Amino acid sequence: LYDRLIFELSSPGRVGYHLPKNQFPHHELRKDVSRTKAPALPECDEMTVVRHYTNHSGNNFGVDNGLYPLGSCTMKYNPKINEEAANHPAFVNLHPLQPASTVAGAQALADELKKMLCEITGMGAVTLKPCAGAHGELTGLMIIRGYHESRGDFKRTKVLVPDSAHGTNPASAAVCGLDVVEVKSKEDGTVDVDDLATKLDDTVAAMMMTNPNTLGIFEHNITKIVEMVHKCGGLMYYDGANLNPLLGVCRPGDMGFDVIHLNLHKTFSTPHGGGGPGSGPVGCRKELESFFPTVNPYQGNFLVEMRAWAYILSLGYEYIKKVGPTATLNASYIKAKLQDVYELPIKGLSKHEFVFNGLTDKSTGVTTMDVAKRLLDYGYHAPTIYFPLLFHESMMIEPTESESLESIDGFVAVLRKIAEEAKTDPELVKTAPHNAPISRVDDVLAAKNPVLTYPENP
Amino acid sequence: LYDRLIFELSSPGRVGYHLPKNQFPHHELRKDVSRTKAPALPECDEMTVVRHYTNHSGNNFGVDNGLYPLGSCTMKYNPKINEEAANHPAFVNLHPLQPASTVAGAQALADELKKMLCEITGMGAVTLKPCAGAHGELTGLMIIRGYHESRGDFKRTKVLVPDSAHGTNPASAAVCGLDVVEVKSKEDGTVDVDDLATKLDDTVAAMMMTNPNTLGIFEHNITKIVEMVHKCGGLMYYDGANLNPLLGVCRPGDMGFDVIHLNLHKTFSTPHGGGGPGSGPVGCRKELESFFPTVNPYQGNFLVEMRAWAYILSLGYEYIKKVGPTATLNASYIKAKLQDVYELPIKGLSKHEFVFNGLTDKSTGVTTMDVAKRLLDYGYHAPTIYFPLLFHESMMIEPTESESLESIDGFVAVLRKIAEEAKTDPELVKTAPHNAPISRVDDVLAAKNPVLTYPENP
Amino acid sequence: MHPFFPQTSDDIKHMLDVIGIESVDDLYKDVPDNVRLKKDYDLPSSQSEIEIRRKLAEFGKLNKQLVCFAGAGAYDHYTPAVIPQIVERSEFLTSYTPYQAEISQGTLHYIFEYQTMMARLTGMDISNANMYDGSTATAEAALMAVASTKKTNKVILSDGIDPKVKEVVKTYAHFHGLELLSLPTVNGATDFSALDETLAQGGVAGLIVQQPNRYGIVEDYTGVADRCHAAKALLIINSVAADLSMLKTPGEWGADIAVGEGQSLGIPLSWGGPYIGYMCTTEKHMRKMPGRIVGQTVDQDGKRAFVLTLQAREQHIRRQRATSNICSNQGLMALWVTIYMSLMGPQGLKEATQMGCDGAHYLHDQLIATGHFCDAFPGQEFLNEFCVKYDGDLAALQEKWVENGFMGGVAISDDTVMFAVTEQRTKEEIDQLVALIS
Amino acid sequence: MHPFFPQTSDDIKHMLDVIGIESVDDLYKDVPDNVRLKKDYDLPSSQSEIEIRRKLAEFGKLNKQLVCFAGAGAYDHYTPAVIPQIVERSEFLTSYTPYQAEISQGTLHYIFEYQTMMARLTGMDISNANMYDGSTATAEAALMAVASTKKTNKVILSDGIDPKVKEVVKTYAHFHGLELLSLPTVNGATDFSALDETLAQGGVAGLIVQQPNRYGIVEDYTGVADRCHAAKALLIINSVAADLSMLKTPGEWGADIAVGEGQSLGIPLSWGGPYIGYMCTTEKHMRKMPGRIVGQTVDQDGKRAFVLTLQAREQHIRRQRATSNICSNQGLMALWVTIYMSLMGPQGLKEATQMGCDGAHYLHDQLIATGHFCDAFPGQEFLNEFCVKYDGDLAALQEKWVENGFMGGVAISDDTVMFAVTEQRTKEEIDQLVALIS
Repeated sequence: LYDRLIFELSSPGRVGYHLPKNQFPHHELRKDVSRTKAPALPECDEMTVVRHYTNHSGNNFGVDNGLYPLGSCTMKYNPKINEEAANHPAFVNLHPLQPASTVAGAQALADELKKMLCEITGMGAVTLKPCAGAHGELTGLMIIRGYHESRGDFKRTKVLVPDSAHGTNPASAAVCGLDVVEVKSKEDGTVDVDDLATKLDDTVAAMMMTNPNTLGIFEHNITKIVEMVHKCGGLMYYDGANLNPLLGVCRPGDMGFDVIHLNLHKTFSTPHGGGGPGSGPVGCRKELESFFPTVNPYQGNFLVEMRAWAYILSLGYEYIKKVGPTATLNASYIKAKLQDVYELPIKGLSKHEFVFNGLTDKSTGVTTMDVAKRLLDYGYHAPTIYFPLLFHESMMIEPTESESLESIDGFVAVLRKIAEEAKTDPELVKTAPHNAPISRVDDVLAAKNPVLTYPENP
Repeated sequence: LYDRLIFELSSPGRVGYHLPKNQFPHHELRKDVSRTKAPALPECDEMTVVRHYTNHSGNNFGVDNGLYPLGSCTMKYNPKINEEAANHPAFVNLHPLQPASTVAGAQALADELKKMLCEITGMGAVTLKPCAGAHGELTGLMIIRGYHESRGDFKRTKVLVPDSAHGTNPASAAVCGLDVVEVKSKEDGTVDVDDLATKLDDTVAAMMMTNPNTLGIFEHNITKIVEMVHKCGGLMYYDGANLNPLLGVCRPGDMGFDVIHLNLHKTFSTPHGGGGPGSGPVGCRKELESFFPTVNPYQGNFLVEMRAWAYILSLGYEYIKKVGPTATLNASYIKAKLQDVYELPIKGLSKHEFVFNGLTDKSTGVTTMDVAKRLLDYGYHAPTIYFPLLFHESMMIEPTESESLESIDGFVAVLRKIAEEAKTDPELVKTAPHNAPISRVDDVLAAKNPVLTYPENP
Repeated sequence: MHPFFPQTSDDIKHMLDVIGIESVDDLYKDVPDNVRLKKDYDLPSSQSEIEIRRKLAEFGKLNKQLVCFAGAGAYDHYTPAVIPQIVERSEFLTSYTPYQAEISQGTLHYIFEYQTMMARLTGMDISNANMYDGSTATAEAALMAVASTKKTNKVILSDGIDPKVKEVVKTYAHFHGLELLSLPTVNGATDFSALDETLAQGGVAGLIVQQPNRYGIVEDYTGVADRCHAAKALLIINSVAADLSMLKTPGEWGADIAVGEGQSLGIPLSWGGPYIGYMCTTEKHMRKMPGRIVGQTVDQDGKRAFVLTLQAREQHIRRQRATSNICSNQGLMALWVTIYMSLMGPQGLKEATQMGCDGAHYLHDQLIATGHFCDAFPGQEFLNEFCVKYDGDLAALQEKWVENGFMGGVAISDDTVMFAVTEQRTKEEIDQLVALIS
Repeated sequence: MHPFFPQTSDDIKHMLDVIGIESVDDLYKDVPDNVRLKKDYDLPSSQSEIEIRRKLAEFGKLNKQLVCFAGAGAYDHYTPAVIPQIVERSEFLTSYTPYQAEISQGTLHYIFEYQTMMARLTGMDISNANMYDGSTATAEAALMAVASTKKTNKVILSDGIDPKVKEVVKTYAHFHGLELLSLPTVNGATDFSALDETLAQGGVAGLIVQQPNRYGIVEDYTGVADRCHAAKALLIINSVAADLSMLKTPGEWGADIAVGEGQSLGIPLSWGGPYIGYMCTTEKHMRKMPGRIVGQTVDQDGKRAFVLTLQAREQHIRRQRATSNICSNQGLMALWVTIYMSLMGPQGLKEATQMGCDGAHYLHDQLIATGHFCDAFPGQEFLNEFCVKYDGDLAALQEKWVENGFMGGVAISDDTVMFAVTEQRTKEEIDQLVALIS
C-alpha cells in the first residue's frame, strides 16, 4: 500500500477537504469559457493523504538524517529556530501588495538582512529578489550587462569562465545573451593566468569565478586576475556557492569582485527542501545598484530570507567568523585521513571541499558511482560525483562545519571500508545500494522512454 | 552511529543550548544546599540531538504510518487541525494561575468542551481534570465513594467488575480503597445476570462496565443490570474506553450509568503520543457534581482538551453520529472476512472490536504472538493480544472508522497470508518479525536482570 | 462526505454484502430500543478548518499574554526550537504505548534515556517512565511508601508543601485510607523539631517535604533521612525538576523517593497541562514503584533493545493487586524533557537556573528598595522564587500589573506575594514591573 | 561554545595533529594578506533563541494583519492543516535535489505526482518539476518559444498580462535579445483583431496571453491557437493555477505552453514568496522545456522507481547550451501544492473556486449597490476578481479600510480598484467592508 502513487489510492467520491458552507448566490460561469471535464485529481480521505506522504518521506534522506558531504552544496545543519522564524504568524499572511505602513516589520527584517549581507560580502548593495543561486547569477550578469550598456558599450558580450566552474555559470551567461569563453586551469587546479591573458579584450563583459574554486583551492592569483580583468574593462563576478570557507577570512568585495550572488540555502543554513525554495541574493558595488533588474515582482523568497536572518543573528559576529575555518578544518581532516586509499589528484592546501579522483587502486573496476551508491548503504549521502569535469572519477567532498568529529570519523571509516570491499568483494560495491529503499535505478530507460506523468486510464 | 543512546554521543564541552547573557549580579547559592557534582547529562551539539531523535523516530510506528488495529485502544486518525489548535500561540503560554479575566478564551473553550461532552454522554456535569483514562476511572470511583460517604454509608466498599473488564478497572478500584468482586461472563460473552444477582448487597459501591464490552459485544441486558445495581443502592460506572461504537447510537447516561470517564485520546482523536498525554474527563449526573475530587491542581491536560474540542467541531452533530456505525461496520467486515481462518469464539453481532482466539488451525503451533509479530513485517501494527483473558490466544481487533476499504482489505489479505504461512512455513512466522528495526525482544531477560538506566561509566 | 470518513456509499454497500446484512443499522439490532438515541446531538454543526481557525482566533483574543513573574509550581522557562519540531514527528505523536517493542524502539529508547537522565538529575538509582504531574506523583509516592513499609498507614506532610499538591495527596490519601500527619513551618521553612515525636507514634510510612518549598525557600534536610530511616519510614522529597541542576539532590539528602513536577524542563505553561510528573527511587524499592518502566534487553540477534519491563507490578497483569492503576501517562512529555536535557546538558541547565536565581535576587532587591515591600521570611535562602509582603493594596497592584501586561507574582495571602523569575525575564522587564509600583 | 559548532578544543587539536599542522590558520596560508579580513564583521552579536524570538515579536508587531480582498497575482486561499505538518518533515525539508535517486524516492515520487496533477489541471501533456514563480515561468516560456521555433526572436505579449509579470518578461527578453510586440486590450480584454497582422511580420515565436487577465476578465481564445499555429508561432497561456479548476484549460484552447503562478494552490501569501511557477507543454516540445523533469523507470530489481530525467537539457550537462540555467527551483513548494491537490481533489478545488467566484460577484453587486462604484469594464465575465471605478477619493477609502483591518483591493489607477475574493472571505466581512464606504 505504501509504495503506490497517490492516484492509485484514489476512489471516486472520497474527499480530503472541508470548506465552509457557501453563503453567496451562485454565479454560473459562462459555458464557453468553462472547462468541460474536471481535472482527474486524486480523491482521498485525509488520513490516506497523510499516510501516503508520511511514509514516502521515509524514502528520503536529509541533513537531519545524516552526513551529507555534497561538494559545492554546503549541506550544513538547518537550525530549527530558522523554521520557527519562517512560521511566525505575524509574517506568513502578509499580501505582497499590502501598503508599506502595514508591513513595516517585514520590511525592517529584509532591510536588516540586506545590511548584514552587504557587510559579510563587502558589497555596497544587495537585492533579495532572486529565488535561487542560478537566478542570482543571471541577475548578476544582467547588472553587468546593464552597466556596460549604460555606457553605450554594446560590444561586451563575452564572459570568461574557468573550466572548473559550476555548470550554472555558462548556462546563466547564455540566458543573459552572453558568449562563454572557457579559461583553462593549471595543473594545481587554479586559473591559468597566461591563458586568461590571451582571452582578454574589449569584448569581455565579465569574468565569473568562485573562490575557492570547485576543487576547493583558493585562487591565490586572485588580485592579479581581478586587475587584469578590470584593466580590460570587464567586471568580476563572484559565484557565492563556495563562500562558506571564506566566512571569517576574506570578503569577495575586498578581493575586488564587483558583483556576487549568495546561496542562502548553502552558506546561510536555509534548508534545501529537496531542490528549493532557495534564495540567491545579489550584491554589487554601490555604483552598480541602479542596474538591479526586475527578476521577481516582490521581495523574492521572503520566508527563506527570514531563516537566513535568524541564522546570522544566531551566529553573530563572534561565530560567523568560525564558519570558514571550521569547515576547512573538517574537510582537510577527511582529506588527510583518506588520501592513501583515494586518489588525490591535486595536493596542497584546500578549503571547505576537495576532490578525489576515485579509488587509488583502479584495478578493481569499482568506480566513483559504485562508491557513491555503496555509501548510501551505510547511512551517508554520497559526495558530488563526476564533477568537476577535470577528472574522470571526481568525488567532491564537503563536510561543512556542522559535522562533529565522531560523525566525520564514521564517514572516514566507511569510505575506508568501501575501499577494502572494492578489493575483497567488488561485486558487492558495484551492485550497491543494497540497504536503500530501492536498488540502483535505470537512468537510461527513463531518458529513452520518457514517462513523465501517470496515465489517466492505467 | 544511529542506534546509539544519546549518552554515547556526548562529548565533554559540547553544547546544544544558547542562552542570553546573564544581566544580573551573581547570587552564589549556599554550599550546604547545593549539589556537589553536576548531573551527567549529555553534552551534544544541536544537530547531533536533532539527528539522534529524528532517526530514532524511524524505529516507531504510528497511526500516520499505517493501520493500528489495537482493540480497546481506538487508534483512529489524529486530525492535523487538532495539532494546529493545540499549538495556537494565544493558548500555549498561559500560566495556570493567571487571573480569570486574562484567560477567558481558554476558559470558554474548556467550558464549550465540557458542554459538548455532557451532551455526547448524556451526563449532567463533566470535569476535565483527569490526565488519562485510568486517572478518570479513579476520579469516577472517588465521586462514587464520596457520594456514599456523604450519606453516611461507609460500608459500601465493594466494586463489581465483569471478568472481561480492562485491567485498569480493578486497579483503579484498589487505589480508591475499594474491594473488587468479579462478575462472571456467560458463554455469549455478556455479563451473567444470575451471577451478578448473587453478588449484590448493601456493600456494593458500584459496578464498573464498558459497553460494548471488551469482546465488542453489546450488553443487551444493560437496563436490567442497571436496575439491579441501582436497586441495591450501588451506582453504575461506565468505562469510556469503548464509547466509540456508541457515538450516534446511544448514550451512557440514557442507559442509566451514573458516572463515566472518557478517553479523549481514543474516542476523541487526540494522539496517543507513545503513551500519553491523554485526557480522561469524567462525567456524572448533575447531583453528583459536588463530589468531584481534586485530582489535578488545574484544568488537566488542557492542550489535549483543545484537540478534542477541534475534533468535535470538525465532525459536528452531522458526523459524530456516523462514528459508531462506521467503526462497527469496519470491524464487522474484517470479522466476516477472516472467521474461516481465525477462530471466532463468540459468534453473533459485535461492535467496534471483536476477539479471535488465534488461528483456527492450532496444529501449526503458530501462536497469536507469532501472528502479531509477523504482522509487523507487513507494515501493520498488531492487534491487542492475550486480552481479554477469557481465551488463551485472544486477538482483539479494532480498526476504527478511519480506515478505508482498501486499507482494511490490505490488512485482511495479510492476515490470510499469515494463516497460509503458518501452514507452509511456520518457522517464518514463529521467528518474526524479520523486517522490523529489531528482531523479537527478550522480555524475560529484561525482567530477570533489570537494567533501567545507562551506567555513568560504561 | 467528510475528510475523516473514507467510506463511500459503494464501499458501504460492498461491506454490507460481505457481512450479509442489509444496512449498517442491522449491526445494532441487539441494542434495546429503550436505550437508543432518538435525536440529533445538540452540538454545533460540522465546522471546516477555516471556521475552526476563526473560532480559535476569537477565543484567543480573549486571552491576555502576560510577561510572567508567576511560579508556584509552573514556570515560564524557555523551550528550545528543536523540541516541538521533533516531538511533533508523527512516528512519536501518533503511536501507542510501546507494547510491540519491535516497532516501538523509538519510544522505548527515549524513555530509557529519560529514566537515566532523571535518575542522574535527582541523584537516585532509578526512575519510572513518568507520572501525570507533580501532584499525583507525590500522592503515588505516599501510597508507595505505605506499600513498601510494613503495618503503616500514616504519612507525614510538611506544611512547606504547595497547598495545591497537598490537596491532591489528601484526595488520594482519603480514599486509600491513609492518615496524614503534618509538620509545621517556622519562618516559612519546615520545622523538624517535632519529627521524632511524630514518627514515634508508629505506623508512619514516610515523610514528604518539598524543596524549594511552597514559599520558594531552600530547606536544610541535614539528618532528616537518618531520623526517618531510624523509624523505618521513608523520606520523600518533592522538587521542581530544573532546580535540581543547582540544589543538593534528593539522593544526596538520603531520600528514598524523589518526585516532582517536570514542567520546568522546557515544557510550555499551557494553562496547566500537559505537564509531566517524575518519580525516582532506590534499587531497593524498584518493584514497588508505580507506572511504566523501560529496561534494556537484547533481541534474538543479540542486539541491544529496550522493552517495557517489571510489568508484574502493573494493572494489565496484576489488576487489583497492581502497585498503581496508572497506564497511559504523559509519554510524549518524557520525550520533550529528554530532548530538553539533551540540548541543555549539565552546563545549560545550571546556567538557566542560575540566571533565574540571579534575576530573582535582583527583583527581590529592587522590590525591597522601593520601600513598599519587605521579606515575608527574613534570612531564608531562595533560588528563583521568593515571598514578600506589600504595604499597600496588593490586589490593586496586581491588577495594575495585569493592565500593563505583567503577571506580577502569585498572591499567597492578602499582603504576601510570591514572585518567580526564569531565564526568560530581562532586566528591562523587571525594571518595568518595579516602576509600576507606586 | 555554540550549539551549531560541535568541535571542542580537544577535537580541533586532534584534527590538526592528523593533518599535520599547528593551527587552523595554517590552512589559509595561501590566502594573500592583502585580501584578508582584518576586523570583526560589523554585525550584531550572537543572539540566543530567546532573543531572536523577542526580535521577531517586535518586528511582527509592526506588521498589520488585514482581512484580504487583494489579489493581482497572489491570493488569500486556505491552507489545509495537513500541509505544513507534512512539508516540514525533515526528510523532505533538509534533503538536496534528488541526484541520488535511491535515497530520494520521497522527493522524486511527489514531483512525479505534481507533474501529473499539473498536466491534468492545465489539460497539457506534460509538466516540468516547477519554476520559481509565475513571472519567471512566463519569461522562460518566451525563451522556450524562441528556442522551439526556427529563425524567430519576437514574442507578442497581450496588454492583458499583469504588468508585474510583463516587467520580468521584459527583463529576460531584453538581455536575451528578444523583441517584444504587443496586442492591445479593448474594454479590458485582449483584442485579437490585429493578431494576424502582427504575426505576419514574421519571426514571431509565440503569443502570450493571461487568463483571467490583469483585470480579472475571463477572455475568449476561440481560434487564437489556430491563428498562431498557422504562422508557426506558439500560443502560451498564463493562468492562475487554482482558477483552472473552473476555466477552460490551456489544453482545451490549444495552447502549446501553459505557465503561471501556483501560489493559489494553498500556498500562504508570505509577503510574496516562496511561491511556485508551473510550466506545462505538449509532448512535441518536451525536450525544449527548461527545468527539472522527473520520469518513471525501474530499479535493478524491476521495481518502479523515479529519477531526474532528460538531463541532456540541463546546465550541469550542457552548460551554456542548456535550455535554461535553472537548477534549484521551488522543490518543497511542489510538495505543498501536490498535497493541496491531493486533499482538495477535483471537487474541493472547484468548490473553493466557485465560492470565491460567488463571493466576488456578491461583493461586486454590493459595491455597485452603494451607488459609489461602477464597472470598470462593463459586461465582462469574471471569476473571483474584478475592477470597479470609485466616484470618491480611492486612496482615502483604502486608507480607511486599512485602519479598520481590511485590505480593500489593489488600486490599478487613481479611481479604479481590483478586488479579489477567496473561499476564506465571509459574507460578514464583505458586508463590513462595504459598510465602511461612505
